[in-house]
Amino acid sequence: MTDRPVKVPNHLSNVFYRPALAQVLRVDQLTKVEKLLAVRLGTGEALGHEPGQFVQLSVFGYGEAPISICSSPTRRDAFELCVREVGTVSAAIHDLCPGDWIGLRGPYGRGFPVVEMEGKDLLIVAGGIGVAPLRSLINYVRDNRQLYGRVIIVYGAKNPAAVLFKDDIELWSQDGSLELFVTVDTPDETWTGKSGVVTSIIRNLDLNSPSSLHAIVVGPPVMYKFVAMELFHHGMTADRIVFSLERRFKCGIGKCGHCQVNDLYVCRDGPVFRYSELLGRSEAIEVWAPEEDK
Amino acid sequence: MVNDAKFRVHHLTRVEGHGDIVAEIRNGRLEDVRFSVVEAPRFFERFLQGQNYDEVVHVAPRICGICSVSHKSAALKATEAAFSVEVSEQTRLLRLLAFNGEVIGSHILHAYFLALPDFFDAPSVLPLVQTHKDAILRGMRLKRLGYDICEVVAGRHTHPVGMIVGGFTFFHSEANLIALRERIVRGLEDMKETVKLYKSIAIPQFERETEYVSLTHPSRYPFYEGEVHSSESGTISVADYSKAIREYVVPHSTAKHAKWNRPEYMVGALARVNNNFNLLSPAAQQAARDLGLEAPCHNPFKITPAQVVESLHCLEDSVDLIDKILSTGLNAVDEAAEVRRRPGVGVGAVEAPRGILFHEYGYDADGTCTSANHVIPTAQNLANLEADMREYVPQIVHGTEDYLIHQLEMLVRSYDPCISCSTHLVRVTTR
Amino acid sequence: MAPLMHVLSFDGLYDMLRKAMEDRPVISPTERKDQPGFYHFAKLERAEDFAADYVTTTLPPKNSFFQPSETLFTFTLEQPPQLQLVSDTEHFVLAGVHPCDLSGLEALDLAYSQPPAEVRWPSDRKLATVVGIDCKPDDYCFCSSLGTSFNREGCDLFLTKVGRGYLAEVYTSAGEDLLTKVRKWEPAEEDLSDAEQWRREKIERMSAHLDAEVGEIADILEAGGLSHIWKAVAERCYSCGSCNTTCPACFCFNTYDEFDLSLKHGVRRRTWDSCQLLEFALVAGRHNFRQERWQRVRHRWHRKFLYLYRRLGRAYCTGCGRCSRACTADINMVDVTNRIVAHAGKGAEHD
Amino acid sequence: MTISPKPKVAFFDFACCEGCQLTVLQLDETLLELLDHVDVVTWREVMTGESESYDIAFCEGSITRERDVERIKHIRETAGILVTLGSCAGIGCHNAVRNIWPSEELLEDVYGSRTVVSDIIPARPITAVVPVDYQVLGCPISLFEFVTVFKHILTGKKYYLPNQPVCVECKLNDYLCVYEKGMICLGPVTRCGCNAICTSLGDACHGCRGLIDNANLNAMVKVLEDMPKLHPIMDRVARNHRLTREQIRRKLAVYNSWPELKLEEGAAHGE
Ligand SMILES: Cc1cc2nc3c(=O)[nH]c(=O)nc-3n(C[C@H](O)[C@H](O)[C@H](O)COP(=O)(O)OP(=O)(O)OC[C@H]3O[C@@H](n4cnc5c(N)ncnc54)[C@H](O)[C@@H]3O)c2cc1C
Ligand code: SF4
Ligand code: SF4
Ligand code: SF4
Repeated sequence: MTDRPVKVPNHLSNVFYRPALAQVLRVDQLTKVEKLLAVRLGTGEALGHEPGQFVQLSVFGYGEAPISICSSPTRRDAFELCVREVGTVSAAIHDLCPGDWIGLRGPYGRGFPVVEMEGKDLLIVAGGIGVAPLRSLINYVRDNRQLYGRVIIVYGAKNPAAVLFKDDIELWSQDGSLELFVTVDTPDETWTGKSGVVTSIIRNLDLNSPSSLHAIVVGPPVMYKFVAMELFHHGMTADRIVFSLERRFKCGIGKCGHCQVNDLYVCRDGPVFRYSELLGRSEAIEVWAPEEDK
Repeated sequence: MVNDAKFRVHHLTRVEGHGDIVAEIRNGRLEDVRFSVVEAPRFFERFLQGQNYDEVVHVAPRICGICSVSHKSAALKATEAAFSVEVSEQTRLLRLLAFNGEVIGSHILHAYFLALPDFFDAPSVLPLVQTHKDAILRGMRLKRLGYDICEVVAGRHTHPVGMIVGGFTFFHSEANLIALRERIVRGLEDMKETVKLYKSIAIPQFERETEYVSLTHPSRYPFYEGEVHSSESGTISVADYSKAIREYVVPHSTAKHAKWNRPEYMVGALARVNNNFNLLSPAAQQAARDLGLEAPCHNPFKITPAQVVESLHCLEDSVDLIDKILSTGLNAVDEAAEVRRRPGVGVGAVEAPRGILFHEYGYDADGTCTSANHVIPTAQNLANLEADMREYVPQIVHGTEDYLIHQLEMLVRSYDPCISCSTHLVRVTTR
Repeated sequence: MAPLMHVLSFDGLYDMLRKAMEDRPVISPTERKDQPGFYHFAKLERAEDFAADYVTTTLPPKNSFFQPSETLFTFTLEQPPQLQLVSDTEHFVLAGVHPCDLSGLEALDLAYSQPPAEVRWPSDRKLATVVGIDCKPDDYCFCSSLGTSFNREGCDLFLTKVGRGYLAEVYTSAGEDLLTKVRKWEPAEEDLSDAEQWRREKIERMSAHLDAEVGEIADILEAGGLSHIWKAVAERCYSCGSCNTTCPACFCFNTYDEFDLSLKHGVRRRTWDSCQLLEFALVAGRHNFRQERWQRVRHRWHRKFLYLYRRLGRAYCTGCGRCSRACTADINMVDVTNRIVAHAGKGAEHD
Repeated sequence: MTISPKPKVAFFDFACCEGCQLTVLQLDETLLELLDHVDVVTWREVMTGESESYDIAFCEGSITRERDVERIKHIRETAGILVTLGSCAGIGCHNAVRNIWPSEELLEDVYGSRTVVSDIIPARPITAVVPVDYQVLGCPISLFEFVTVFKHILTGKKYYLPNQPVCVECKLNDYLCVYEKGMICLGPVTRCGCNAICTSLGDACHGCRGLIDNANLNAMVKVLEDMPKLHPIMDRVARNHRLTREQIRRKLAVYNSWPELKLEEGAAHGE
């Protein structure tokens, strides 16, 4: 992917850390812990983001959190954010109602290499909430379908109730140009789709020309290593595997230091990285996780 | 008229700590009345042993959040006595000042926020915020002033941090003392209003003569220093306190009771005023007379007015103390005397807001505590309080039961009992 | 090109400060009121309180531009909310900055100006006129190893003590302005040689040295194989962060929101943060990317001598020694770095 | 996003010095502002009258008797939000120091053969008996933290106790480290949140807010034992206070006796 300087639209380049205002248009409860928000900037302008970028979202009084933009830049009237409730800011986001005002900084970060991947086959792997930024990519690809080759989507969720974007999935599954696999770790009686972890699906994929394939993987920290191993089995190389990392961000512009992975600032140099950039960086993929996650 | 009644006021409110009033009346006659302390014991004397002296004086004030400057002072004096540490005159004056701050804070808290609702028939101070806003704000100002005196001198009010064996951990500033003096002078106006307020309040008439125990001093109204005095038998030295004061266990209370010459004695503001009337400032003496407090006064309901009188005295005395400190120039650099640890035992006696308080510690050559004993004011008052209740009930038994309970509650509250302290009246001997 | 120079008398320095204090605050090293013999940067009350001979301060002068805890903006909870930027607008003089600390300011200038640049820091920097002053080292200083001993970058005026007062090197017109109406002389030969002598002594007296150039240290760190050293350091490290919070070249921060008592308005604040603290790299799900103490210790050294060195072309250490002085566990920047260098010298294996 | 209508607030106390409640009263006008948002229905130290229903319970003190266990469980069931006030309630404070002796022995010491209290159990914090929603620590509480927590409750924000040592607050406030004055400070292993009040007054930190997670106690022992080898400043510390390992343990135990303090804990590099 090209290392061009991060492009920050003027109206949001406020690096006094004062956010711009934006208004919530719609709130949908997607699952028990995830909500989808449609948001429009107070100025009415389009956000001007790339798939894979994020915004620093403020709920005043509660703080700021990085949230991926999960709508495609090709849809310009408003943009969407999918938020899982895990802590202070995300809980406050969940309390928002249509009409409420929030603060936004961004879009920030390096998104998916959509230009570089043009003409290539794509394998898109999503785990859990990782599907949010990938939805932006998938819908972008659908809107520019002629620019890309084969598109395979593998999405894993914990259980049927945790599957996000069911409406989109419905559309994707009807789109004959996409190969879609949705799998859950623990199925229930209502579930008719696949079950098992994403790696088992990937293992069984028929990737006839892995040399023209790009893999884009977003999921929980513990997932990356295992997915990469499967991809290597298929003969893929690290420079064509792309990950999006999650760290703590306080500034979003490579100043506060919280997101550092060795020498990289996830917020500024990423969050999207080629796996080849991360190899040899000991803090990228190996993480300490609480007992219950291991 | 209450003929037959048996009641227990469970966890008396607006006092510090947990105590129950238990009374039994049969055929209009009092069978039994007790003030039962149900606070859980915390075993300070036990776990202080084995601690280094600096931790001992750090933890000792945690016996009580309301009079922690008193506990700290007593612990410091005991420890300094054990190690023969002489503190500088400036340190002494500053400690006297901090002590005044605590007395003011504690007395005002009681006079305005705990006792006052009784006189206005309110369940707490909260409704009074609406109905008597001026008075409550005045109370807040005065309490704050008392606490701020502690804060300027000792760092903070509750569990003061700046006071250590030998002196202080930080340097005082002249500017702060001057600013404080100005505020105290202004506070005197509020204090005069307070005297007026209490003059307008009808205090129940009830008298019972008893033995009054407090510190006494040749020239100063004694809070921080002095010898031990009984209205019955005269003055003894602090070191001899344990020969005179006897503690004993009663079954209904986790606090021990105490006696000296009589089966019971009173400590606290009224005992101090009775024993040291002439040492009060002239204005405070006048206020005492205005409030119907000529020594000796035998009405335990007058404890609260006596606290008002003492608060006035402390404010005036604080101005004098600051003037004295400033007149010789504040030595802002070296305020801690050197401590040489050595084996020994020391007793520290002070007049906490609720009465005379003793701390006694033994240390070994390393400065490790080997024995500890605390004699707490409220515990010393318990026997006297019960004697008062026994005598008072027959005088009020003609009223309704509610009235009777309310009067007993007022009586107990008037002692301003500090129950969380009182459960530490325990003695531990080291094995 | 040699800067324009003047000589001030000892009183002339006070005159200069007094004049400056007439129209703006002067921040300078002063003796601590709470503990004589120790110094900190504080607002100067009287020109005579200027501590010309201080060795070091607990906190570096960066706190004049980026306070340890500061308000970024205020907000109301109206719909839409009203946001009000809070930033300094008052011009001030920062006097008495040692060469290493000037280098610290420069380090932060560089870091904060990387795109997307932050506006806060440079806008505060523009408010200050900076007066440097030369110093003598103590046992912790090792600026000569970082090449900051004679740094003049980022100051408007620089003073060196000479026999009859101070030699003043003028770097900007703002620096020159400080000296208008102050009695000054042309520097004589003797003044210049006094200053030269001072600088010579400064280097001679420096007892602590890194045993390798920064570039070599970066290579050694990059090569790795040092985890036993990190673990040994971590054995006694408290992860208290004092090494970061006292460092002139550290610039990490945290932000959080706070309501006022009405619960209708509030502020967003930011405070200094430290990568040595346990939760610095904690994210949702309690994943911690540097959970282990030794990883955090390693991160500190890497950041100072490798990551930012490669990225920005300079070490993020100025040799001021503050971290070593502040560390109650006596973890010393020079000792540990030299252990690493010594280990590499022995032909370390890679891990 | 505030809880509405006005939540009902109750204050309760267990074994302690009641200094925390008293500290709350020191808020004066600020307290009145806070109380605007709530109704106080039970506060024994301040008011007569008691309510059986409340939304937010503030509890101070340690659990030291069987009957306290029942009482706190009842409060937990009644209150929607349970907040502990102070270190007695949060970490056991010095109340727990006595746990190393059997209760019978302690009672015998105090009351002789007469049983005045019979249901004494090892002293423990409220947090060890029931789950709590918010904590304010300190001996006494930090008022700043109390106000912060109060605001968090009213705005439905979770409050994480700061998990950093006191040193951070010393530095952010530009206080001189008391080791420089020859004193031993427990700040490097103690949870901040007090805004370094003791060190601001030139006293050492005695550890009243308890240990941070992952406190490096080994380092503390090592550092205090080898003081003379350390910085020049440590000479003075060493002269004033050479401490043995046991003395270091006792010093740390003053506030950290629940559960029993073990110096081996707090693994060296954080595994
Ligand atoms: C580039 C990027 C994109 C992202 N995109 C999305 C997205 O699209 N949707 C989404 O939902 N999330 C996304 N995230 C994650 C999201 O930013 C975090 O979940 C969010 O910042 C959490 O903030 P919070 O205030 O809600 O949680 P916090 O209150 O910060 O809590 C987060 C977690 O940490 C724990 N925690 C926090 N502080 C402490 C403490 N002091 N002590 C102990 N535990 C603590 C909490 O228990 C909780 O588990 C993204 C992150 C990144 C970096
Ligand atoms: S100052 Fe010392 S103990 Fe504290 S984090 Fe830094 S190296 Fe560790
Ligand atoms: S790392 Fe240490 S020596 Fe280097 S600049 Fe920072 S505080 Fe100074
Ligand atoms: S005084 Fe104590 S808490 Fe403060 S920096 Fe020093 S060791 Fe840490």
